[in-house]
This record gives sequence, C-alpha cells and structure tokens, in this order.
Amino acid sequence: PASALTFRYAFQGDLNGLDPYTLNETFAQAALNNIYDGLTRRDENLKIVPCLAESWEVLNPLQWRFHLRHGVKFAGGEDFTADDVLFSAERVQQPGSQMTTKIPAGTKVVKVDDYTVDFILTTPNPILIAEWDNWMMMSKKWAEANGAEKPQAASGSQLNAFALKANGTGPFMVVSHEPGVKTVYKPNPNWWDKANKKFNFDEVVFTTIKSPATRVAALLTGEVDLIEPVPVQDMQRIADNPTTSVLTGPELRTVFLYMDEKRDELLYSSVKGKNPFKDLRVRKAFYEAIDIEAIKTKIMRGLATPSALLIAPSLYSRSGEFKRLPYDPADAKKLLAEAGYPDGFELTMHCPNDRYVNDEAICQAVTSMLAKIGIKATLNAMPKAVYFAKAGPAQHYDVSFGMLGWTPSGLDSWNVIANLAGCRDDNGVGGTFNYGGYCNPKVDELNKQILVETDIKKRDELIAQAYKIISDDVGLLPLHQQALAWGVSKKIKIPLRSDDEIMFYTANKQE
Amino acid sequence: MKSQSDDITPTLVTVSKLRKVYDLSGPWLEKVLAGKGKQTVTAVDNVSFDIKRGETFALVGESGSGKTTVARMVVGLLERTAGEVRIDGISVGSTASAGERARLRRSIQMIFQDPYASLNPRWTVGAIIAEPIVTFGLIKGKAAVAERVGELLTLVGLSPADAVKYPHQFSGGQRQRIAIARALSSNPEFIVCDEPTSALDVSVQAQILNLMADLQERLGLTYLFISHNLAVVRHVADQIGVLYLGRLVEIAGSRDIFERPRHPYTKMLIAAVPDLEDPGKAPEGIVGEIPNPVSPPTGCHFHPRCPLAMDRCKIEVPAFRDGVACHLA
Amino acid sequence: MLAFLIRRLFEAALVMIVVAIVAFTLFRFVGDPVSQMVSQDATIAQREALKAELGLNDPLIVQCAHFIWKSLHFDFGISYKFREPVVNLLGQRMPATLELAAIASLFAIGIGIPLGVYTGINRDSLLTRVIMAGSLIGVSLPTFLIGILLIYLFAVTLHWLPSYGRGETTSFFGLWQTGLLTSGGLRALVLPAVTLGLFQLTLVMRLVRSEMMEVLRTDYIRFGRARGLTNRAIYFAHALKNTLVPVITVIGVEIGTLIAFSIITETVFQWPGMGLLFIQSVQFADIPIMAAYLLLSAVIFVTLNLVVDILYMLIDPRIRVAVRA
Amino acid sequence: MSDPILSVKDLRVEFATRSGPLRAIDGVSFDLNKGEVLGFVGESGAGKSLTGTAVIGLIDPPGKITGGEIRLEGRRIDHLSIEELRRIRGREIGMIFQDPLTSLDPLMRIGDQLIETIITHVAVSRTEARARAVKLLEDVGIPAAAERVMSYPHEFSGGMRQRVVIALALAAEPKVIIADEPTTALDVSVQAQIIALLKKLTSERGMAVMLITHDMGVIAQIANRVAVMYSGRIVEIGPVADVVRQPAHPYSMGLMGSIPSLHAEHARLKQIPGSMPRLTALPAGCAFSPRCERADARCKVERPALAATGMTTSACFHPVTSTVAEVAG
Amino acid sequence: MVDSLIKAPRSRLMLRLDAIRDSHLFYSFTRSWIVMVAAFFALLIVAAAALAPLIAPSNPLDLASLDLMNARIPPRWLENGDPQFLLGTDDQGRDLLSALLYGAQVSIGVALLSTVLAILIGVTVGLIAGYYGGIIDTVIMRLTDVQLTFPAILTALLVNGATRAILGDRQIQGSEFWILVVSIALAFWVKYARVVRASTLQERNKDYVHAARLIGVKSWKIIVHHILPNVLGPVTIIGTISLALAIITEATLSFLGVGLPPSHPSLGTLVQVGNEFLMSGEWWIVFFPGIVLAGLALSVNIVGDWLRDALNPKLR
Ligand SMILES: Nc1ncnc2c1ncn2[C@@H]1O[C@H](COP(=O)(O)OP(=O)(O)OP(=O)(O)O)[C@@H](O)[C@H]1O
Ligand SMILES: Nc1ncnc2c1ncn2[C@@H]1O[C@H](COP(=O)(O)OP(=O)(O)OP(=O)(O)O)[C@@H](O)[C@H]1O
Ligand SMILES: [Mg+2]
Ligand SMILES: [Mg+2]
Repeated sequence: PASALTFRYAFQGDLNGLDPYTLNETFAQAALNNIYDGLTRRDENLKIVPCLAESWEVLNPLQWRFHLRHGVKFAGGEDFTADDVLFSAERVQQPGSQMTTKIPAGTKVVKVDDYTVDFILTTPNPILIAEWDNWMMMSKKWAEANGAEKPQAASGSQLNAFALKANGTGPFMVVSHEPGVKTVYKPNPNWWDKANKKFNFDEVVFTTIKSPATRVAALLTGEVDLIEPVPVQDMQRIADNPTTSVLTGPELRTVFLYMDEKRDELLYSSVKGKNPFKDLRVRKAFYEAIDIEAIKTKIMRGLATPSALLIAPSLYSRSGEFKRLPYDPADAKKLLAEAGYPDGFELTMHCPNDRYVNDEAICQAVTSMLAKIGIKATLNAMPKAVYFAKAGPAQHYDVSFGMLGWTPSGLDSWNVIANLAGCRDDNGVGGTFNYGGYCNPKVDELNKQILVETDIKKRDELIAQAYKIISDDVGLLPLHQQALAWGVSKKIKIPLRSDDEIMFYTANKQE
Repeated sequence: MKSQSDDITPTLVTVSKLRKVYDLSGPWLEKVLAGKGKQTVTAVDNVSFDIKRGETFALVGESGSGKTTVARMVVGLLERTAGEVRIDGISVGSTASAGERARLRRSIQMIFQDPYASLNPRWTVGAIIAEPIVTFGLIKGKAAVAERVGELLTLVGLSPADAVKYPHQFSGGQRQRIAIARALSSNPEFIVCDEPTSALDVSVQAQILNLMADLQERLGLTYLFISHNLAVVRHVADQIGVLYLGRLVEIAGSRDIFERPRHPYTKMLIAAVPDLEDPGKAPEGIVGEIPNPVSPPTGCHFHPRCPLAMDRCKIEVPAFRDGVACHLA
Repeated sequence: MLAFLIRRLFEAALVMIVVAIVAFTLFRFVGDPVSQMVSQDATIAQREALKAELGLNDPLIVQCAHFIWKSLHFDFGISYKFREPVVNLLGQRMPATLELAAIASLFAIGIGIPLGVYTGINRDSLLTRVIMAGSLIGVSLPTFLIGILLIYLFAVTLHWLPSYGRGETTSFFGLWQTGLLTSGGLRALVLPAVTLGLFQLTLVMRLVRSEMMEVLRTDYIRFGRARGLTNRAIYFAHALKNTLVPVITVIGVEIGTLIAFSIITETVFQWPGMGLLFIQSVQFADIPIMAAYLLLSAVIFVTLNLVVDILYMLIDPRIRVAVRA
Repeated sequence: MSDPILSVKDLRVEFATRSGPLRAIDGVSFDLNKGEVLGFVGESGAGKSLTGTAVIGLIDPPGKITGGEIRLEGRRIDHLSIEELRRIRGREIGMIFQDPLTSLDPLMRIGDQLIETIITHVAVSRTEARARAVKLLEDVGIPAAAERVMSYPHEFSGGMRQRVVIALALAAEPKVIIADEPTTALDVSVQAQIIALLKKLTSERGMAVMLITHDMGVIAQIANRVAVMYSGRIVEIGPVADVVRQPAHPYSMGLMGSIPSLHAEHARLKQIPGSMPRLTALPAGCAFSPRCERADARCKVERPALAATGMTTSACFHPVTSTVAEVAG
Repeated sequence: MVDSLIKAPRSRLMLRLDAIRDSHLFYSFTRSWIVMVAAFFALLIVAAAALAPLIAPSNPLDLASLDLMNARIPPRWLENGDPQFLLGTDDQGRDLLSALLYGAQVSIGVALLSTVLAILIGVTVGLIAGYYGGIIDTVIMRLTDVQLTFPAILTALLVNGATRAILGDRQIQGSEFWILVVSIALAFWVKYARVVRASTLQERNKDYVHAARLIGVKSWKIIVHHILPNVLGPVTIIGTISLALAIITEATLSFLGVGLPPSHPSLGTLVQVGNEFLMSGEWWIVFFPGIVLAGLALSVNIVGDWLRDALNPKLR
C-alpha cells in the first residue's frame, strides 16, 4: 500500500539465518525475538516476565512447572501447546544448535497436559529460566511439515526451512530475507499480545550498513529511522541534527583484557623460556599502566563506565564494594623491575576491530600506555571473525594478550565466573571463554557452590568471594562497560534496552 | 690473413639448392578446427649460385621475391629448409666445429637496409663499432679498441670524434657509414649487403656505393649485394642473379644481362626502369603484379605475366640451365 | 570464423580451469572454515566431525577435482556464513552488481568517449587542458574517498540522493531484482555508479584521446582532408571508428575490472552486490562464496573478452580475414 | 601560353619552434599550366612535400605559411577560411600520397570511400555516385570494378591500392593534382604501370600535376618541366630534357651525376661531398655553397635569385651553362 | 668492454647536459608550469618523507611519547589548537604532521618498492617471452591472461590473504610492509610483462639485433645489452603512472583492512582511521592525510602523464 508506514533500521552486521537455535549472537537473537517468543521474556527493565508461560512454580529444587498461555497461535496458524515446548526442548539440544546450554544436561521435559509442562532437573538450578527469553518456541507441526525438525546446522551441508523462513508466535513475521542485505518484517496478525501493542507501522525493514560513516549518513538523511551502533564520535552530530537524536544508556557488556597465564613460555614475546604473566607483579603493572579515565574521556567520549569487575554494576548488588587499582605508571614500572623486567619486554596484543565500541582505538591506546612503562606491545587488530577463531580453542588460544567483551546471557555472575575465570584445559573444556587461561581452583570451587545455592544472600556472598580472588589475582584486566547508543530519528519513539535488543513492538513512529 | 685456398679456387661462396619454407598456419588447434592443412610459403626455392673472391654478386628482384631470405640464410641468421651454403669451404650451420664457426662468423658481415634500425639507438657509435672487436676478442685493451674504432671511422669518412655520439645525431648516409665501419671491424672477407642504399637519397647513395667500391678494392672484399634497383645493380655487380617468387630465373654477368636479357621477366624488369637518357619514354608491355606467394602459379611462376607463355609453362617448372630458367631460352 | 570462436572458447575454458585451480588452492589456505562454522564452545571432536563432513580431510587433488566438477554444475556449496546455497546468494547479488557495473560503464563510456574525442580533436584548447587536468583527479583520489565525499556532499549535506543501498527494486519474473525501473532505484544508482565509473571514465577518455590524436595523424586522415571531406566525416566516420578497435579492448577489460572494483564501492555504499558479498565472505573466510565469486568474475571476464573479439571482427575487416586465413 | 592554373609566388613556410621560427620553405615560386606535369626533385628534407602540402593548405601546426601567395586560376587561396579551403580540396586540387597502404581507411569499403568523396563535392544521388565510383575504378584500370567496389583496402595488392588512391583523388575531377611520391613504395614493374596511368589521365583530362619525387627517372618519364629543390628553395627549374642533360646549377649537376645509369657499368659515380644542411644550421648566402666546388666568397654571403641561365632557370652565381654548352656543342 | 664504451666517460657530462637541455623532454617540462609544480610537490613529499626522522616534531612510532590526553587537538591556527601540534592530533594523541611524514614514508616505500619489484618481474618475464617466443611465450601469455582475470585489487587481496594464511600470524608480525609490497607487485607485473613482450617482439626483429646475433653475441647478452635499454621507454611511463596507482592501491588495501597496522600507519591507514571522524567535525584527522595522499598520487600522475606525452614520438 502506498501509505504504508515503514520502520527502517540499520545495524553494522548481518542477520545470518533465521533459525533461532543456530547462532548464539546477541544481534541475531534480538532480531529473532521479534518473531519468536520464549516461555519468558524480559521487560524494558530486563525483568523476567511471563510470556508464553503465563506462570510457573518451583515444585521442588529439581522440578519446575510451567503453565502455558492459552489461545496462542503461530503466525502459520498452528496452536501453541505443550507439544511445541517439548519439541523445542528437544530441538534446542540437537547437534548443530548453539543453544544447548539453555537447558541443563539431563533435564527431562514432561508434558502434564496440553498447557502444562514440567522440567525435571538433575541438580538444583536457581537460574534455570534466566536465559529463556532467548530460548524461542518453535512450532512442532510446522517444523515437521517443512522437514526442519533439526536445527539448521552451521555446517550448512543440508539446509532446512528455518534458515530462510520463520514461524513464531511473536509480534512480527518475516516477509522476505535476503541474507546480508535486508530483511522485511510484517506484523503477525495472529499475535496473542495485542494488548501490549505500541507499534503503528505496517512494515519493518532491516538493512545491514557496515560502514559507520554511511550508517550515520543514512540516519541523517532520514533513509533509516534507527541505527545501531552509533560511532561515539558522531553522537554529537546526530544529537545536534534537528531530526535525529541519540539514545544512550549503560550497556551490560564489560570489556576487558586477558593475558596468557597458562603457557610456560609466552607466544608472541621477546621473553623466552618463561611467561611473565605468571607473575602477579607483571599483571598488576599492566593494570596500573592503563589510564582508564583517559580512555573514557578521549576514546569513549565519556560514554563508558570504568569497571573494577567483569560484570555490570546493575547486574550484581555488591559491585560497589570493588574498586579499580589506581592508575600509577610509576608503581607499575617499579613492579616490573621487581619482577625482573626493568626495561620491560616486547609482546603482541591482539584485538578485534569490528566488535566493540572503538575496540581498536582502545587497544592502540593501551599499547601506548604500556610503552610508557617500557612494555613494547605491537598491536595486531583484525576482524572479529578472524580474531575469535584465533583467540579461541579452535586455534588453541593463539593469543598472548587480547581483548574481549562479555555480557552474561542470564545477566548473572555465575555465567561470568564460569565462562571467563573458570580453569580450562587446552581444548577449552572448563572456562571456555577464559582465553587467557587464568586458573585458581578456589574460584572453581566457589563457582560450583554458586550454581546450586538458592539463597540469594549467601549466593551473593559466594560471588563476592570469587570476585575478590579474581581481583586480587589480577586474573583479568577489566576496562569498562561501554555505553549503549542508538541513533534514532525523532519520528521514532522507542525505549532503549540495556540488553541492546530492538523490540519493534515497543516502538512507535510518527506519520 | 688470406686463407690458403685462395690460390686453388677463386670461389669464396657456394650456395647450393637453397630452400626456405615458412609455415604460415597458426597453432595446431586452429588447423584442426579450420579443417585446413599446413599453410606454407616457399620463400626461396632451389637457389644456387657461386661468388668468386673479390667479386660482387647481386641479387635483384621485386618485393617478396625472397632476396632478404636468401641473404639471411647465407649468413646463417635464418635456418635453411634445405640446401647448403659454404664459405671458404666451411659450411654455414651447425655441422662446423666451434673453431670453424668462430672463424666463419668473423669472416662474414652484413649491412642492412634500414640505417635507422640497424644501429642500436641506445649505444654510442663507438660501442656499436667495437662490439664485434670485443666479442671476437680481436684487440685487447680499451685504448687499443678505441683507436681501432677511430681508424674505422676515418676509413668510412667520419671523424674519430664521432665515436662518442649516438646514432640519432647522424644522417641516414652517415649511419650507413657507421654500419659499414662496424661490418669492417672484424676484418671480414665477405659482406652481405641487403639493399644498403635503398633508404637513401641518390646523392647519398652515390657516396655509399663509391665507398663500398673503394673498400672492395682496398680490402679485397667479396659482396653479396641485394637490391631491387636494376641501375644500382648494374653499377656495382660482376654477376647478377634475378629472383622471381623465390626462384632464380636468370644468372649472368652484369653487362650480359642488360644487353642480352634472356628470361622474359628480366626483359620486362629492364623495360620498366625509367630511363634518364630517354625522357618521356613510356614503359611498355608490363602487366600484372607479383602474385601472392602463398598460392603461386603452377609451373613457371611467371607464366601469367609472360607474353610468351605456352601451355607447357603452366604445368612444368622450367629447369635452371645455362644461367636461365625458361622453356624458351 | 566458427573455428576462431571455438578456439576462443577452448582458450577460455583453459583459463577457467586455471582460475578454478588457483581459486581452489588459494582459498583452501585462507582462514579456517571449521572455526567459523561451529559454535565457540564446540569440542574438538565436533570440529573433526565437521571437517570430515566438509571433505576437508580428503587429498587436495580430490577436493579440487570435486570442486571443479561441482562448479560445472553450478554447485558451489552452501555459504558458511549465510547458510544458503552460494548459487542463490550470487543469484540475488549479481543483478545488483551487474546493474551497477553496467550503469557505471555506460557512464564511463558515454561521457569518456565524447570527452576523449573532443580533447583529441582540440588538442590545445583551454577546455581540453581543464578536462585533462580534471581527469587526473579522477585517477588520483582513492575510490573509497570519492565515495565518502560524494555521500557527504550529495546525501548528507544536500539531501539530493540516497546515501546507501539500492533503493526500491522491482522483480523481473521473480528472477532479477532490478533497480532500473523505479525512480528510487535509479536515484540510488547515481552515486555508486559515478564513484565506480569515474576511474574508468578517465581511462576511456584518455585512451580515446590519445588514439584519436594518433589516428588523426595517419595518412588516411590526411588523405581524407586532401579530398575535402567534411570534419564530421573525418572525425566520426573515419577517425573515431578507427579509434574504436583498441578502445574496445580496453573497455572490455575495464568492465571486467569494474566488477572487481565494485568491492570497494559496494562497501562504501552498502550496495548489496557480489563485491559486498565477497568482502563479507573474505572476512568470514567463507570459502564457497569466495571461490564462486572468483570463478564468476573469471567467467565475466572471459565472456567480455569473447564479446570484444567478436566486436573486433565486426568492426575491423582485416581481422575477419586474418581469422579466415 | 595561357594563364597558369596554379601560381605560387615567393612562398614561405615556417615552423614555430622554441628557438624561433624555422624557415622550411623560403621563397619558392613557380607556375603550373593546364595539362602540364611539373616535377619536383631533391634530397629528402628539401621541402618538396611541404610545398605540395602548402598548396593544398594542409600544413599541420606548428607549420604555417608566412609569406608569398598561392593563386588557383588567379584566385588567392592561401588566405581562405578552413571551410572554403575544404571545398577546394578534392574539388579543385587533389592530392596523392606516397604510401597506398596507409592512405586508405582500412575499415571502410573502397566504394564507400569513393562515394563519400563524390557526394561531398558533387550534388548527386548515392546511386549515381556509386555508378561514378565504378566508372572511376574502371578508368584507373581496376578489372571487374563493379564487384570490387565492395572490397576493403586490404583485399587489394599494393599497385591496385595506389590505383584506388588515384581514383579517389580524381573523384571530384580536380584541376590540379599534387602527387607526392606516388610510386616510391611500389615495385619497378608496378611503378611503370602507375606512371603510364598517370600519364594517360593527365593527357585525357587535361589536369595539371605537381609530381613530387626523388626519383629522377620517374620525372624524366612523365614530367614536362622539373624543379630541383635544395634546402627549401628551388635552385633550378626548366624543361625536363634540359635539366637532365644540361643542368645549370652545380647541385642539379651533382644530382644528375650521382644517379647510376642502366647503360654505364662500374663507372665511379659522381658524388656531392657532405650532406644537405639542417634547417637549423643553414649557411648564410647560397645554402649549397659549403658543398659547392664553384662557390666563392660571394656565394657565402649573398643569396642568388632564380634567373635564366641557358636553357633553364637557376639560382646560382656561377651556373654551369657555358661548359656544358661547350661540351654539347 | 662494450659496457664501458656504452657508458659515456665523464668528459661527456657536459655534452649530456646540453643534450638534456636541448631535448624535447626538458623543453616540454619547462613549458608546463603544472608539471613543474607537480614534480616539485612530489619531490617535496618524497624528500620530507625520506627525512621524516630528522624533520618530524615527534616520532609517532614511539608509542611511549604519545599521550592519549592530547587526542583530537585541532590544527594550531584553530581555536583550541596547541602550538605543539601544527596540524593537530589524531584520536590517539599522535602529532598529525609527524604521522603524516612517517606515513608518507611508508606509502612511498611500498609504492616504490612494489613498482620496482613489479618492473623487475614484468620486464624479465616479458623479455624472455618476447625474445624466445614459442612455447615459453604461449605459457607466459596464458598466465598473464589468467592474471588479468583478477584485477589488481583482487589479486592484491588474494596474495595478501594467502601470504598471511601461509606465513601464519606470528611471522606476519613486522612483515606486513613486505607483504603489501609483494601483493601490489604481483598485481601489477602483468602490465610490464605485456608491454615489454610486445616491444621485445618488435625489437628482436630489428636489424641491430640481427647484427649482434650475426657475430655470435649470446642471447642473454643481446637481451640485456641490446633489447633491454630499448624497451625501457614504455616501462618508465607505465612505471610512473602505476606508481600513483600503487599508492592508491596501498591506501585501498588499508581501507579494506589488510594494510599496515595503525601503530605503523601509512597514508592509507591514516585516511582510513581519520575517515571515521569526518562527520564528527574532527575533519583534520582525515583531511591532511587525504590531501597528501591525493596530492601525491595526483602529482605523480601529472608527471607520468606528461612523460607519456613527451616521450611519445607519435604525439609530437
Ligand atoms: N618470417 C616469415 N614468415 C612467413 N613468411 C615470410 C617471413 N619472412 C618472409 N616471408 C615471405 O617470404 C617471401 C620472401 O620474403 P623476403 O623478405 O625474402 O623478400 P624480399 O625479396 O627481401 O622483399 P623486399 O624487397 O620487400 O625486402 C615473401 O613472400 C614473404 O612474405
Ligand atoms: N613538424 C615539423 N617541424 C619542424 N620541421 C619540419 C616539420 N615537418 C617538416 N619539417 C621540415 O621541413 C623540411 C621539408 O620537409 P618535406 O617533408 O617537405 O621534405 P621532402 O623534400 O618532402 O623530403 P622527403 O623526400 O623525405 O619526403 C624538412 O627539413 C623537415 O625537417
Ligand atoms: Mg628484403
Ligand atoms: Mg616528402
């Protein structure tokens, strides 16, 4: 229709495939959350609220019961029932799924009746549903009719219908999807939650615009209504532009640096025969050499919150108790000298250059700050696709000093400690994203307790202990929480969510 | 430096049954695809002649008749398809021993038609002239070489000071002198001249022809002289061979050929030359042009243009006998 | 003539096979497909299984032969990144690139030839000097800079033209998404096409100019003047036509390079074409796409060459003969 | 004698160079009568072609006519606008160039080039022009002309192409033809045919011809009068037989002497020492004086004008008339 | 021996100078002020780049000297400018003028070396193909056909990627410069090979080559002493023009992210980084490198262009 109202938004990356179990990536999950619903969802304040499950109860620490919403239909017309939950639970654990951890191993899913489902666990798990907003319910009938019972495997050797089509219960449905180019959504006429409908447009068009300058230009010219992310340097410009504004807020992602503390000899370094990072004084010296305030004002233009912890303050009640080590290059030099490196040493720093806000610039700044204490760090910045392969288990953690950002998907500290600080072996069993290989058995022990502790207070105490150990060990070098920034046209009203998900149904566009 | 054979036989160069076939067909694939056989041009066919020491043998013929091809085969720049060239008893080509080959190379030189292309534009005249000396190692020492270069330059009527200049600083006639100086630098006995004056003005041509004649006299040189200009040939040659489409049609002494031409083609050629002595005379009886050598006429190549052609001429190649190749001679 | 074409096809096939081998070997060693495809927490065993499934453990020769055989059937596999058959992806992206390249070359040729003719005829006029100097700027500014400047000027500052993408497209029998039929699509084409075509425009113009200048000195032009032919006949019927033979070769090659240069333009303008796909896949080590892209650009190049050869024959009777002989 | 059809007076052509103007033609005057063939001879660079190009108004910059006048049937044509000149070219004055290989547009059929030329100058229809084209080709002796109009230039042999070039020059029936070395690129036998053709055409159509060549033989065969050029000037002009037999200017004499003759063998050629000076280094006075045996002090400073000297008109203070006359007597 | 004669002795230096002064080349050079300005500008940048360590106010490669708090200071003459930084600073607090000088050094280095390498490869290949002909020629020419299928930028991307993949990340460290040089050289050698082959084909049939062969000069000597000097004319012209192209290609590769690391920036890297600040008003970060890059390419192009026209006898 000629007068159709369209909401257009652009992101720096692509939407790779529409199968919600294929890719565990913030952006893809967010995009698909507009089409699919989980049993739960998070509201604008990221509080877990009922979604396809109207309510749930913990019958005992090992059994959770979910009461499903009645009268929900998939976009394709199928009714949503317990069978679909069972199907989704099975499907999400099939090979090829990147979401297997959504359901703890060994969990049995039992259909009580058409609208009641029980989850029977093998160990207590207080945070079972923390990540369920991103476990999206799929239609059993549709999947079977389309031969898509299994997730679209990343290997791509066979294709299934969900790679290019979608059928969810969410507010929108996909009309067309051109991978890497654009995806067009239309409102789902069968949506169950019309009461919550805020949006007024007839169409949503998502486009990839990789180049930051072009993305900003497209917003300024009004070709798109929302862009994400906004290059920090262009925020002022967008804010000053009469038709656009910037929505900023703290993001949950913490950006930090890791050091190879596992190898006996550092890979990319002039130091031979030993690994300086095994020495606490060296790690501390690195920490103290970083002028986080300068990074905040000059590189992040104020849009960052320096952090002492690996988790955003809002996600952990006792964050305030932790303080960063002071910026003190003189002391850093002293520590280095004590550790036996009065003249410093050489090493290579690896960084992504298209993942976090100003990632490469931050790394550059770090290398020059390190230079001031005598550490000659050579920066090697690369696209994230290459970087993560290199830094991860696939290439055996082939990095000595690098950068990573982390948002715990359950928004909970356990995830942080387990993934980033848990001991791991050379194959990545253990703390998978503990790229530096920091290891303190005490932390592992605490982590086990945290997982099963249901008493919030006690749990927070255990977490505090773990964080304390990590901080004292200077196992990782936290930098900051980067700020979230969306560039929006003034025609658009949309709440900024700190999980960085753009929920179309919460938006509204002026005609 | 004269060889002993001098006294026994006055013949320096013997060319026998020389033949050159060029393959014109493209790559193998094309032949197959086009469904065509090999396409060839017989540029030179069964050419034989002798040159006596100290004499000038001239080859005349129209464009494409194979003069250059013969010249190149004689000096060994071009592979022969068949036939043999002997110079001073040594066969030009691979059969000779290394020492003989070197001696041969030293005794043959060539002067080319285009004085603009035969001198390397990036080399000084001195270097150009010295190249054979240095290559053959005839003279050792830089100064000695330079001196010899100066001598040679003087010999051809230039100044030793010209050695430091580059070819583009000279006129066409002067360049041809430089080329001659270079050819003389290895003390050759035999010089092949491929149309050495056809790019020059008549007045310059006279200078070069005179110079060549002087040098022949002084140094006892033997020339194979190639030209399309009958008047020039008449002027320089002792013996003349007339080429038509790769075949020799007539060989005779210079005077004989002009006074008593025997082959109809020779007659026609002579008739075609404008005669200064007889202004206003219209050339007569000249028909047609030299045919495409890829598909030459059968029998005697000349028969389509020949006023005397008989049926036999169309079928049978006339044998070369008594200095002429004609059924009527 | 037929033989000539067949020979050309044969040569083209040879070139293609070499390209295929090169493409295969090069990409076999760039990036690690497995680590791109599995989730970050996949185990080593899972990786090995995937490697086996992808055939990455076979001997190289086998992999290569397999690759060529499948390519012949337009089976380039499935993109690691987009999880779609590469043929489909290229099918979606190719129209965008081909339209862009076509418009860019039209722009380059349509303006380059007249400018070249003008400057070739009026060797020393003021306008010629201005054009010649200006054209150098076209080859001196990096493409990406030109693109950014154009966006800044025409999209951000003047709001005349869109800054990215293809605009509105319409489908042609469901096979070809074209941007040529809507005003939005055409507007969106302007900036990228200019950016892409500027370099080629300069080349074409300069080539036409120098060829023109050379042809204008030939004997047949002098003879034409001596016969009192009009300037129009001299410049267009004789000079330009003779200029075209070398120009066509260059244009053929240049259109081929346009396809490759669109990588940069498409990146700057987020133009959803093959170039963008290629650079995306380079960053992702998406081997099937890269290989297919390379083969495709080779096919385009080879086809263009063939077209050039045929045009050659149409224009130049001498070549027709040479071919027949 | 009637008024000349073409009259050139004191023509001067200069090239603007960075070191000032270079005078390539300096005071050339001659008349060309209806039906007359006037030959121009001289060494390369003497200014023969330039004279011809000046007459037809085709001198390329930086060359320019800087003096004198050119009259065609009494009308001055050296000051005409480009468009007016264009109309004269082909229609009133035609020109033939040396190389038939390159004088024809390789991409256009012979017929189309002819038709194009005819239509440009004569108001006829295409069909009519085509008929005329065929007729023209027949006139220049191309067999099966009706079929061959559709051929491309490369399908013709060199001699045939030169015939086509001549046909093109004649297409609009000009009154004057400038033939710049029309036979130099051709073989003797073909040259003879082309000369015969030119001769026939001039006598049949009464055209006047400026025949530029360095081949005295050609001039002798076809020209009525001849002008000898040296360093941008006419040094001698007169009836062919007289210039050939009794040249008055020492240069003409040298030139004639250096031409090898068909009749005398092995005689040493007369040669003029040195070479023609470059335009940049012209001597004061008579340009030939440095090479001239007869030159005296006056020749080195003063420039001789053309004046009647015996049978011919020459520019020399010490013409050779008397001696030759004595010999002749 | 012959070589020594080819070379003019010193006494002829004056002669040479006269020749140069008289030459068409010199004349047309002095006639065009644009060419003179361009040549001057190019030389100026080259000289400044070569002398960067001496004239640059600071050493941008010395990371310790950088102070992040100096980031994004505008040029001196603007408000908030700092007298210490004439052209301002970039986002890392690097003095832009120094970065420019060092960056130009890298860019010019890559361009020059890659062009030289391309010429070496191309000329050698072209000479061999052209002189020996036959099967060698066919093979080489088919190879260049294939190479032409991959336009320069693609070839450079490929070579770059392949080298990186083969060498592995560790060896890459510090050899990015050479990888760039090699990738650009491999992208451009074909042009020289083709041109040289074509000229060689012509030259080898010229009589001066025959004259040398006649006296038994060895093939390689003929190639090196006789043919090489005569085919270098077009090579110089293409070389100059590709020099500009190489500068741009280097920049483009940097733009596409496969160039030199930002810690050792080239002009291209500087533009690429600065590009992000175009809309935020910190224009100088991209402006100065952009101007120098474009100016350098432009002036080299102007000189190359003039050279092409001046050396083309057909256009005189
Ligand atoms: N390299 C070659 N390949 C094929 N054919 C050739 C080659 N060289 C010469 N020919 C052919 O051989 C024949 C004789 O050529 P050649 O050059 O010997 O003639 P020529 O008498 O010297 O002519 P010109 O007077 O034009 O120099 C010609 O038909 C020519 O086309
Ligand atoms: N463009 C030019 N610039 C400078 N001088 C020129 C130019 N064109 C011709 N000349 C000079 O004009 C003079 C006459 O040249 P022209 O072509 O008329 O000689 P020609 O007698 O026809 O010689 P040829 O027999 O070689 O054709 C020559 O000295 C030549 O150097
Ligand atoms: Mg010859
Ligand atoms: Mg002339």
